[in-house]
Amino acid sequence: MRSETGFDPDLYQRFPTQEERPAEEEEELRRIWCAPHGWEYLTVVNNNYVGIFYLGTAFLFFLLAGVLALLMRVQLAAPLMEVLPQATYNQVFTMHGTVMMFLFAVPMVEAAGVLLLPQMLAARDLPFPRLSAYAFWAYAVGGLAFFASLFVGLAPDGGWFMYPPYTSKAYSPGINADFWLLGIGFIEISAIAGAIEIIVGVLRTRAPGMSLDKMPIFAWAMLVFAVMIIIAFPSVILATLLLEIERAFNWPFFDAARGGDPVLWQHLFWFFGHPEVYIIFLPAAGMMSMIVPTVAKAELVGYRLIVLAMIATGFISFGVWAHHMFTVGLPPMTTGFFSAASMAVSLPAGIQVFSWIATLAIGRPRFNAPGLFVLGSIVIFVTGGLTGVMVALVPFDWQAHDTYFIVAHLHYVLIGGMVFPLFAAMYYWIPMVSSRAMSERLAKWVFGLMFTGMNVAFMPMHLAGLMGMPRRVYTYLPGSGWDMLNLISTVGAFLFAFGVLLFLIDLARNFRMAPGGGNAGNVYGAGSLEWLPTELYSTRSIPVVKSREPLWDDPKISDNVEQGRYFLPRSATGLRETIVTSPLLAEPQYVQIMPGPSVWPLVAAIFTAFFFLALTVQAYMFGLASGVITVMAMLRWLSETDRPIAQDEVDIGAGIMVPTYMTGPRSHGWWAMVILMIVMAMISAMAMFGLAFLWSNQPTFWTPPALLGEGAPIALGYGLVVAAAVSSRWLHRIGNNWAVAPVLLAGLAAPLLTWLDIRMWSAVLAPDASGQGAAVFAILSLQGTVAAIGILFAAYLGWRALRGLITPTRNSTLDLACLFIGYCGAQGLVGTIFTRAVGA
Amino acid sequence: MGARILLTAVLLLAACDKPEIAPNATGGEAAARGKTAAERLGCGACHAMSGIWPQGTTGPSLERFAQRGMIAGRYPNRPDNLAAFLRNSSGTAMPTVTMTAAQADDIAAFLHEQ
Amino acid sequence: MSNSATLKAALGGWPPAVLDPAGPYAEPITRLAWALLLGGTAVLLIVLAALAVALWGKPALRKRLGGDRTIWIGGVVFPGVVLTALLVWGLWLTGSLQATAARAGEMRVRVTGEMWWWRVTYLGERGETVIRDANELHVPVGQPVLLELESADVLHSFWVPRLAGKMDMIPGRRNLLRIRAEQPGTYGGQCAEYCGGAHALMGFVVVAHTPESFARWRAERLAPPPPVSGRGPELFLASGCAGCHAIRGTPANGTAGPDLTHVGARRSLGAGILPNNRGTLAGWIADSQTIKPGNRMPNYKQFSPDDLNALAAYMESLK
Amino acid sequence: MKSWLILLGGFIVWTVHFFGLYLIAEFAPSATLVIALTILCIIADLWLLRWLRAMACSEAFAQWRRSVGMAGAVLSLLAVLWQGLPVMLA
Repeated sequence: MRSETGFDPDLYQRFPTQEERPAEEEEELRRIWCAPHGWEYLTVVNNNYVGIFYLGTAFLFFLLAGVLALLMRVQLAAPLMEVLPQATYNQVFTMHGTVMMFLFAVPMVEAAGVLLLPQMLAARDLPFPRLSAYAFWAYAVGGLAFFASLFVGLAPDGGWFMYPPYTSKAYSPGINADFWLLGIGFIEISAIAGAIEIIVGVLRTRAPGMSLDKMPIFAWAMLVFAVMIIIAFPSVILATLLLEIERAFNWPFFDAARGGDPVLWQHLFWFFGHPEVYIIFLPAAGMMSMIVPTVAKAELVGYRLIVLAMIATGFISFGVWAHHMFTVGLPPMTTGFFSAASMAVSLPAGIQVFSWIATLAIGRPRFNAPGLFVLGSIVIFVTGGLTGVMVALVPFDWQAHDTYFIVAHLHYVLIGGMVFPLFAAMYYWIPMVSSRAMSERLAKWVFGLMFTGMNVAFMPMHLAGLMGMPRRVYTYLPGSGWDMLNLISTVGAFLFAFGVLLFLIDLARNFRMAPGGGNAGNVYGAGSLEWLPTELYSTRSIPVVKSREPLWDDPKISDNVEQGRYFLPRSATGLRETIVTSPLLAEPQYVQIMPGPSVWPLVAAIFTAFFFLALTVQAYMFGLASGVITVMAMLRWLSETDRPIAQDEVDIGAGIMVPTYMTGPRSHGWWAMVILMIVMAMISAMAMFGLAFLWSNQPTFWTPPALLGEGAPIALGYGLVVAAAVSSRWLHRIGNNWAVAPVLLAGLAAPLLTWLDIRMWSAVLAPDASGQGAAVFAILSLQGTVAAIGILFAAYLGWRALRGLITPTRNSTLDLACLFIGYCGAQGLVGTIFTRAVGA
Repeated sequence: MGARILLTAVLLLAACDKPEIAPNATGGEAAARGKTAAERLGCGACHAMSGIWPQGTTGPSLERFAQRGMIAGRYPNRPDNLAAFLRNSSGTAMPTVTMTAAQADDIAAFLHEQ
Repeated sequence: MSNSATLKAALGGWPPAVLDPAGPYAEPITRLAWALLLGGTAVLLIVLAALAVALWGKPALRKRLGGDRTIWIGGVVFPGVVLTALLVWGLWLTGSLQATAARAGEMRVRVTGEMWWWRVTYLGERGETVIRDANELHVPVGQPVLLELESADVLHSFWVPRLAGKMDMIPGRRNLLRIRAEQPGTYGGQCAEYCGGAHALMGFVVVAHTPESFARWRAERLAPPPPVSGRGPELFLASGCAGCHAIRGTPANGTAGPDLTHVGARRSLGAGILPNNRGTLAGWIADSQTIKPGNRMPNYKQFSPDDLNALAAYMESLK
Repeated sequence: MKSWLILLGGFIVWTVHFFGLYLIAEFAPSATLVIALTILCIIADLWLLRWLRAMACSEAFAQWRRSVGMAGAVLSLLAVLWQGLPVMLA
């Protein structure tokens, strides 16, 4: 395939252009992408700032959770210590896991994506800057409040996996568990927001010519990472929702005595929980694959195999969740193929490790700071991977499961697979955002301490596990033979911590934020685009990409970019903008107008966090108010977007003209909406799985469902909703003035259908009577939520229509409303039939 | 090769792994034996003694027992009296716990190290 | 012996329980474990060697290493072969070890996990209750025993590393686990699934008897209890102990807590954490919350020293 | 679309196989079904390999796309075989 969109690749030959660019162009760019002052720092949306705030906050949580780990190590240093009382210890180990996974690891890599991707893809910013800002603030505010629960003794104590029934109202009556369930809620939201941002960013805002096979490996990693979030997080969102509903309204999803099943939670949780590990690992591996070539001064060996490995991980990691459940008593057949998949998933990891080794082999490796951490990472990660293969074998897992052997294994995998790459990355990329690089001399000490400490801390745990030491014990008896091993582990933990402390000192000495140019620059001599000279508007002009390491292959590229000899050397519309390109070959398609700084994402984020926290402490009125304010703020922020502008077409350099607006399936908005729909579809699919699961595991509690025949009118109604949504787009295309009418009506009709369905079911089942009832009404409630959002959407669409903002050419809002309301109908249709079909 | 390395690692860790490194080990042969005996008999269920779990509160704390004037308010606090009392505490609040004379002597020694 | 057989003495120490099997349901896993540990170390060394070559090797060697071939061999072919072998071994072992149904005439015991102790019920031919006990499991050596694992409240996990792998106890489910001890002795275990509060102090022992001593033990347990009288029994009934605890042959028939008919004969107290004698019994009755924080038994501080003594003596006498 | 089909083909087959197995085991346990599904997926992977081998590619991207697709099919084949093993052995 020569061209994807009909764009003629020969046009690329026009670059670099020869004529001088007028100087005022650069001034205008500076003005449009100006730096914030004072309070404006709260309203910035530019990824250069948001990215750094995001990284800083995530790293703060790494330190906080690390302190918790040290506390635990002190408590376990000797038998029967009384540093942390039982109850406190249980809260501390729960928070350590939860904070490391939800508040450090995922946000950290997501933040790295926000900061690095636009630079690597030579885009001016990510496609939805305000969404990144929202994602960050929701996470920062909510996360800190969630962590604070520890200081008032209200932190959750059910373990980061929160297994019911221990976490159900009966055994955890306090609001501690609610803190977890709701506290994680907004983090899930911000993770998904970030994922949407990253998917669209990677697929649609790459520099022209950067076809998928020339894409920086980190972008590949982030793409797979984001897709995995889209598939995995809905499962935990639903799980937390169900457990919270069980606690608040006594719907027995997980109560075996009433036809629920605690094992359902384990399936839902680990369907998220295991991919989660790879969600954390992949971006870090992507960083490794960026750093290793630079360290070795050689092209990455086996680029396509690494891409393959990442895709493979993205898929196969969804087939291993039950290896956390080998001791639950699953049928042998099931454990068998889960064991097989768990082994299959180790192949991609092996592929990546060996391609790093191969790359080091052909190059001239240098033992600088990133180099050291890369090597350390390989050693530690391989060790963890091998113990991973061991526990993938069911019989061995029967012994190792829930012992310190697993604690050792998972820390080897996560510290080797994520933390060490992260430190390599920080040494590697800090020169990009700081006016000074970090100290190489100190780095050797930091690495030495962290590497030694890590192994001293966790190697003995393998043995402790084999000696019978279970996980999550706040103490152990003397003479159990675990004393010395635990003492050694504690010493190691403090060595590790001391290394991190040295790093902080170095950070304080050398980190001077310099996003608007004037940074230390390409100190390691890397070849990828993020090392082009940049200012707040990123690169002056957006280069044509012909290879994977443009800076190595074209020594003049930096200068040409700075002189504006490539795409978009100026602001074509006088607004913030970037080039949207095609997903496969990155051919320029149109110029996207980007929203600027705004206070509304901040407001929306703060009140999103308040909303969840208010629910936790049962301040329902305040919660409701926060919810309303959140929605208002979001609508306010939306209303500023998608406005008509003067030019319909602009010259993006060398006389190449592209439109300034795009509707339909090629627009970035459409892509984002489709991804959001996938998230919602996953949530409802998981809910339906739950219903089917309870039916097959708790058949004795089953009552015959409502009749399919009676449901037919409702199903038909939902069908009409879909039809109306489709017809609206069609009417609009043929220029009908009443095009919005059908979808508006559909949006209003959908909730009525849901209400009818609920009434019909109420005659058959009560939600608190049985697991079946709970599951059915959960599906109905989800449908109700989607329908309610549909109404908001319809209202917003109506408002824009009245304001005359829906023109024949500028109809994204209409498109998106049709998509959403159409989806609402489709989900309703499936749900109506499915709930009646199970156990009929 | 790999096997040998692993084994030596295992053995090294094993070597470190002996009870004498139990926390707050007290000096003195008899006292050390006494501590073990006190643990085996579960004296901690009622009495707080340094280095012994649990730290019971039903009976009086025996921390710094050597400074006490009397045993259970009856006999002068001498090791021989203490050993005798440990083996037969009838008529006091303390249930008589069966133990050998040697054990009693050791525990007495241990208590006087407190 | 009996006094020292608390959890620590039975579970801990050297050699590592997992690598020191005492029955046919643990022994094959140990073999697998050694294979994995040694094999894993070998593979680690191979990778480290490759890394070393990549960093410091002769140019010729490094050239050979630096290509897609390395990745295919190291990342796909080699693991492909090794893992296939392991997978087959693992699957075969899983099939041969996993208990699916009771065999005819097999000894069956129901173990129920409770926060934070173990209810042990010996079942007869037709699954009827024959003996009630707690926190220790008595088995004859040389014959398989089928355990029916259940939970009364939250998730627990039954694990005796020297006799078998672990199996979870889940409300609403009954998981099966088969064990068989080859040598007489005590084998320690501990709850392996986080169950809140005192999860760390939820231990038990499996006591394996020679056939003769098992028969004797069984006879003792089945014998009608001797009539009791005196201060101890009076106090037991008067102070509400009977609300939670049962003692066969007396009006005490509570079921919330462990059955105390033979409490005096137990190896340990408080679910494998304390030795069992008159002194520890007294301490536990008066102040179990200090010894095992959060456990379901309240402190009974109201007893006078003499009463506490009498009660402890009574408990100790229940052999 | 075709590009994505080529890049992800092998793993789409894997997905069908794995979740097929899971649904069978969870809701309608039957060895024959499992074996049938496994054979189907193996055929699908082999067919994919043949199709990609035959595919003519001139541009760099098309060649890259194909090589990734083929490697993916190989991995998928291995994984599917492994996941079929438990039942074949039992």
